[in-house]
Amino acid sequence: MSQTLTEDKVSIKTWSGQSIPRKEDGRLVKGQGRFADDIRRHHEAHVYLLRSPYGHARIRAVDVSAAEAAPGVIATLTGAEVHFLQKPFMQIAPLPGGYIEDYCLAVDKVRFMGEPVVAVLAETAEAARDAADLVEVDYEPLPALITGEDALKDDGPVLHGKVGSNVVWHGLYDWGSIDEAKRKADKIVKIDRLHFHRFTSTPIECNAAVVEYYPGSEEYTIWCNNTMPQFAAMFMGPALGIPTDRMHFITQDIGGSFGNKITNYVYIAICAILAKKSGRPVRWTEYRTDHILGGSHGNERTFLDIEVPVKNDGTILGIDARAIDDCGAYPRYEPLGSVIWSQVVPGAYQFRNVRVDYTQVVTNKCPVGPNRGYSRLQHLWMLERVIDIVAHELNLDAVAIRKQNYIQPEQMPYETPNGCVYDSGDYPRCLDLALDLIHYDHWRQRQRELSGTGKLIGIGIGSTLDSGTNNFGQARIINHDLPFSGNGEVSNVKLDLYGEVVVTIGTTPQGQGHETTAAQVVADLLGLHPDQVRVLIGHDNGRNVYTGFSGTYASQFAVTGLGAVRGAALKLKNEIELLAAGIFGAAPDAIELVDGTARVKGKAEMAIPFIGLANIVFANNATIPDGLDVSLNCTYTYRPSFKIPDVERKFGNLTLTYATQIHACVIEVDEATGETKILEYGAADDSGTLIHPQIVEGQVHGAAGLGIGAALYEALEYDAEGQMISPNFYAYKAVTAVDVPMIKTAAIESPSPFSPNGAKGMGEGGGAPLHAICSALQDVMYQRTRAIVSDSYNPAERVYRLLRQSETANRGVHVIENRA
Amino acid sequence: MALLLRELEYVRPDSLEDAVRLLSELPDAGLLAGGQSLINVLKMRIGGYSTLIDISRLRELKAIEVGEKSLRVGAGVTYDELMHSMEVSLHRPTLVDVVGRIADPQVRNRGTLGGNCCYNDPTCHLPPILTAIGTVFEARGSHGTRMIPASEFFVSYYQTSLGPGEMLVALHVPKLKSRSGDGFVPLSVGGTDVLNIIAGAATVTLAEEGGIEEVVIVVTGASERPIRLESVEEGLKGTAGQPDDADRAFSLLDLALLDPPDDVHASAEYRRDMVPVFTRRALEQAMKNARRGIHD
Amino acid sequence: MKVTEQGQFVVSASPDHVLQLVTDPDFLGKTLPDSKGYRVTGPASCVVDMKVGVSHIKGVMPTTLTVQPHQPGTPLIIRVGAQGLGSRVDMELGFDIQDLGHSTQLAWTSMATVSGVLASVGSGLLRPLAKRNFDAIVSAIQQAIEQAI
Amino acid sequence: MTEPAKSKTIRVTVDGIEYTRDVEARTLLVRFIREALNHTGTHFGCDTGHCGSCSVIVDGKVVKSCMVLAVQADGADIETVEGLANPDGSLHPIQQAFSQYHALQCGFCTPGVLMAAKYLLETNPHPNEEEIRRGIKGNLCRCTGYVNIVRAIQSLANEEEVRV
Repeated sequence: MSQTLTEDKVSIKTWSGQSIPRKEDGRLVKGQGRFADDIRRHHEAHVYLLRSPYGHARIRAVDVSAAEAAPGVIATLTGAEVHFLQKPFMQIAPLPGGYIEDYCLAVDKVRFMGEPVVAVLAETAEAARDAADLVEVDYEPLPALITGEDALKDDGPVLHGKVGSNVVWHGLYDWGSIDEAKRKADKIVKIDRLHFHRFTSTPIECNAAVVEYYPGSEEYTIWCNNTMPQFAAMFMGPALGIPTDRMHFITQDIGGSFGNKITNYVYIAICAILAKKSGRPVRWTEYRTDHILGGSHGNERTFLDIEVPVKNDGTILGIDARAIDDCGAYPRYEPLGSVIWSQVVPGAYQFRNVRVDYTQVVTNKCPVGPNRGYSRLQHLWMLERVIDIVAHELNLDAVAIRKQNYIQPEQMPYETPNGCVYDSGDYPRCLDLALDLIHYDHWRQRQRELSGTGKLIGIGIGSTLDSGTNNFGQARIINHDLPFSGNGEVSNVKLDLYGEVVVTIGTTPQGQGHETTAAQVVADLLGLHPDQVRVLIGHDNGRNVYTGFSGTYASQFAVTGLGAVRGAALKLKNEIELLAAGIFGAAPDAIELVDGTARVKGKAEMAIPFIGLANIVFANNATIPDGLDVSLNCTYTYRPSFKIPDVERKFGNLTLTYATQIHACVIEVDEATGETKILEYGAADDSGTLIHPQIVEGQVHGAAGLGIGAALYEALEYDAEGQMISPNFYAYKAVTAVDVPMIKTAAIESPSPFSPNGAKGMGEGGGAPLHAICSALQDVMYQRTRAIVSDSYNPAERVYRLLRQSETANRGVHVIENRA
Repeated sequence: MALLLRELEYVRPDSLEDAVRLLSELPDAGLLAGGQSLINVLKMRIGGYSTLIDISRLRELKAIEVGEKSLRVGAGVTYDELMHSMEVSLHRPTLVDVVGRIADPQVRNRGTLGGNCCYNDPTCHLPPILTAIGTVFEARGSHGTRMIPASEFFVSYYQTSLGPGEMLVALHVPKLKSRSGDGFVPLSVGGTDVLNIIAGAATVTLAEEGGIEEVVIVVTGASERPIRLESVEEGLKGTAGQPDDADRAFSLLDLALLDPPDDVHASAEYRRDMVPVFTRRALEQAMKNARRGIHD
Repeated sequence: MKVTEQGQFVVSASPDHVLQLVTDPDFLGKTLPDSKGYRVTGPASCVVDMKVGVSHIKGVMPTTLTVQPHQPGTPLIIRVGAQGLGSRVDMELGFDIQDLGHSTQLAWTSMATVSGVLASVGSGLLRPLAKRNFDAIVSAIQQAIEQAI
Repeated sequence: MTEPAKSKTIRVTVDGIEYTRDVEARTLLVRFIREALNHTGTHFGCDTGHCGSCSVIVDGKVVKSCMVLAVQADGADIETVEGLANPDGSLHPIQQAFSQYHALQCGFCTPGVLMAAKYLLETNPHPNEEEIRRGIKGNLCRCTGYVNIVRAIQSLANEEEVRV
């Protein structure tokens, strides 16, 4: 639907900043989206993966003879073959963690339940699964390693023998002087243990791929839903001996990722090997149980021996803690995630002394990967737990202690103890907005009135930062040899032969509305309606522009993606103006672009439609003004102004923008059962300049919904033998429409001084609901047993136990008076 | 698990008689009604049958008839059909409420009463309430029809007393007597009625002066089958059913009766603790409903 | 999912006779209940096609029994491994054989680990069923010993 | 009467078009729709009947097509998301409302949610918020927190006369 605008309308408004209908919606509501499993190729064959029933076992023998003889079977692939055909995937960790060998199928040993052991390729998906039932694998079960803490014990199993221990990576982060802070403090609050549980965002579309090998050019075409394809290429290429430019990744519509689809390259590699082996297009469909068993989990993290020096007035001076991060059986995107928490070291707070002794370990569980709020939410959750516990132990108000310790708006831009720069924001104001949304005063009053009646009301706050646009240079903090620095995105904006403006970007949107917001930006610069701007869908490195970091992750599109689009559109605008100026004999700055035409300002008759300009350059090119060199095909690479961090001090700016998310909630707890009901939920966000407020609000809703689920219902659990006991939606209780309340939102706009358009990356939400709900539960516990909410997952049973914890039990918290 | 089932045979008989005959003649045959549990078992390839006998369209299994003392509800009636049955809402309204809570509209549009009972998963809604209200199950096999009281029908996890070749054809649900009321309160995962950790069900009949004349209290999820809390029932009989009475009666709860499972959703200990909570809530609901009858 | 059980029974036979029976793969193969048949695969091993399950959840799991070399004075260990229904069962059955003069007491322990689909489907619900299966196995062995005497 | 068989010829009407196909007895309706008919608008997001992405309307009743065998749908009239819009391509009011209220992000669960919403409004034209939430509780969405889905359906529920 194209619309002609009057001059007045154009001059008084910009498309950016308006919630126009999304361009994506037309096809998606009609079921015309094209998702990875919708791709069909002539003569395709189907893969089924036989997966390990054990958490940890040696593979003594694999017999595929019966499977290969089964009807319709084309080929099988075993770990023994993979051992010859594949080099281990690159490891991000330095040695000895870097000795870990990760293959696309288990070689010799299985290290998590659900690890693929044998791939069967057959004419139909059913035949492949039928034949997989005939594969015989002789396993020798081994003791399983389930917790991060156990992984560090000397007497337990070692998962990857060559490493010599279960440690992937260890780093001491030490900024300011925590020892001096402890000396200066009036009190030290000690918390024995906090545990951040394992969960995942479970995008409703599971992983899927169709891989076709064309021997003529030795090229692999990969239709898939990987959300960071060049990262996948970087892992797959060297491992499979394929030049990365022979891997043609194509993504179109993607049914959610939340980071989870970044590591599906392991499965794509299986398809690539089979495609070459069989000469057939290979189609792989992952089902939910496969996805929960072997897709990608969020990091589980345990914080031990936390010490918080505080002043009597509630001023927090610093934090000292040990952290053990459990990345599952193979560190696939890890330990890169291990440094990402250091983007938000002090959270929203002013304290400047931080020491975190950080260790990442492997266990017999599914490998982790990026998951909405990746690695920052664990750390931010720990900080928010600390704030509430300190407030309660010192008998201070949970709101007041936050406002007192928050970084104040006049301190922006603010350099954190580790050299990150918070660009802008007003945390106290966001908190006030969030409290207004939940009718804070009313509920505090109600809480007092209900005291002693058996009704339990809790009020909680979660303050988080959504750090966006990541400096990959921080990878060097883990591994000095990693040649990463900075970040970027590229876009091409061209005027096509028929006068259509066409935009390509390297990103892999999964609902964030890139087509719409890119069109808004281009429409504003080129004097068009967004409907007149065509934005090509998805990543296609065989046809479109891309960078090494192209993709959709780490809350960056509004900055990197739109920064690239803006740069390319400005270049095209300049070319159009030059061309029109040449045609009309006017100065370039006398040209204006209105409604698909270029014209001389104030001279309505001196106008040429875009199709006319395109015609001059692409068809009628003898008429081009002399000496003019224009292509109408403009590419721009946006680079944020990052520097390489100081790897020894672990110091430097790791992120470009910091959106704020302050959430607040009111809960009611059923004392008899421990069931939690959310009565009010409010989220105040500051994402800088808003390009499309409705999309931003939608991201806030979504992050809140997932966080509420994680806080109360969703946990990936393993038993002591390494059996996953929540491998499907029966046991992994993804939140439904009746679990999530009507989330209220408010927004302020503190433009980022560092991004081209004042926007900030957002969308991850920093796990704010986990913080807010735990905070509210803590508020409840302090009315009863003073039990500490020490776990991020609080289903009814755990709340029930906390409500019944003996008041004389060790609460795991001690307040030490500092006599020094 | 995947959406890929093992090869199987399918037959859709035209009559109940044929269905019963096929069930006894075919080796390893199973009945497919709504399929809302069975199809998941087939997807997991952890069993199932080599032949499915589709009974979902048999008219004989769809009827709801009103008798003198009870309703005869066909085993093939779907939750959705039951929810919209005037007969059931008039004579045993609690069933309309209970099935209206099961899972979601999609499941209610296909899932059947018979399927729910024959699957007899302890997380199901119907076994406890049907036990509490004294439902009798009508089974048909090659040797004819037999009537099985609920207390004997539900045997253990996933097991009923139906014999080989026997099929559930109808449920005989007693009509609600005057001064009576039912209650059903589950503790479900996330509070959303998809999967019940435990469920309490109760039915009470009050004497004219308002005291408890008859009471049945049932719980599922506390052991391998729906069980009655007989000691509590005894303690309640003849009382006014006031909170003090309930306190006294529940103090008689025989914990030895309980042998709850321990799984990802809840520990055995928590389930045990929740038994008095949810059965009592069910009792209170039943009392409220019974008293409403009196005041009306 | 781990299921452990223990118990004991007394049979009126000599310890040597009992030991001879329970180390005989043919005796074990024909004794196990609910089987569709068995074959002896070696001097100390057999494979039994066990019918397992309940209601809809059911199937046949080929089950390998291997009698471990026995040291006098220590419990006799039989390793059991079953595979099927997307799952595995690994079990160690131990028999401590005590001479009571005119009879023999067998104190038994079973430690079973269920892995795979079955373990994750309904561990809480399947546990009692698994226990019932083990009980059936032990009582079948007890009866078979009595009958063999 | 018919005899047990591994496959069967079925006749179904999908979005107004009648199809006759041979189908294996083991084939789920969702796979029949997607693979045999290549109507890829109907999705699946789980393997246990929880996510509702595969929801279609069979003879007037919304069902999860991963919980029904294709042979069971013999003779049925099936409506999928692909038949919602008008023949001229203009959107159905529910589709319109979903776009207007930003009730979809990635759009993957949307086909199933739309069918559940259509059924809800057909059977209860003026649902309140609680009824809306219960009406779509068989459909998982991981992007929206359900907020805007509920709002979109509310916008239709509040209309005097709902045109569905």
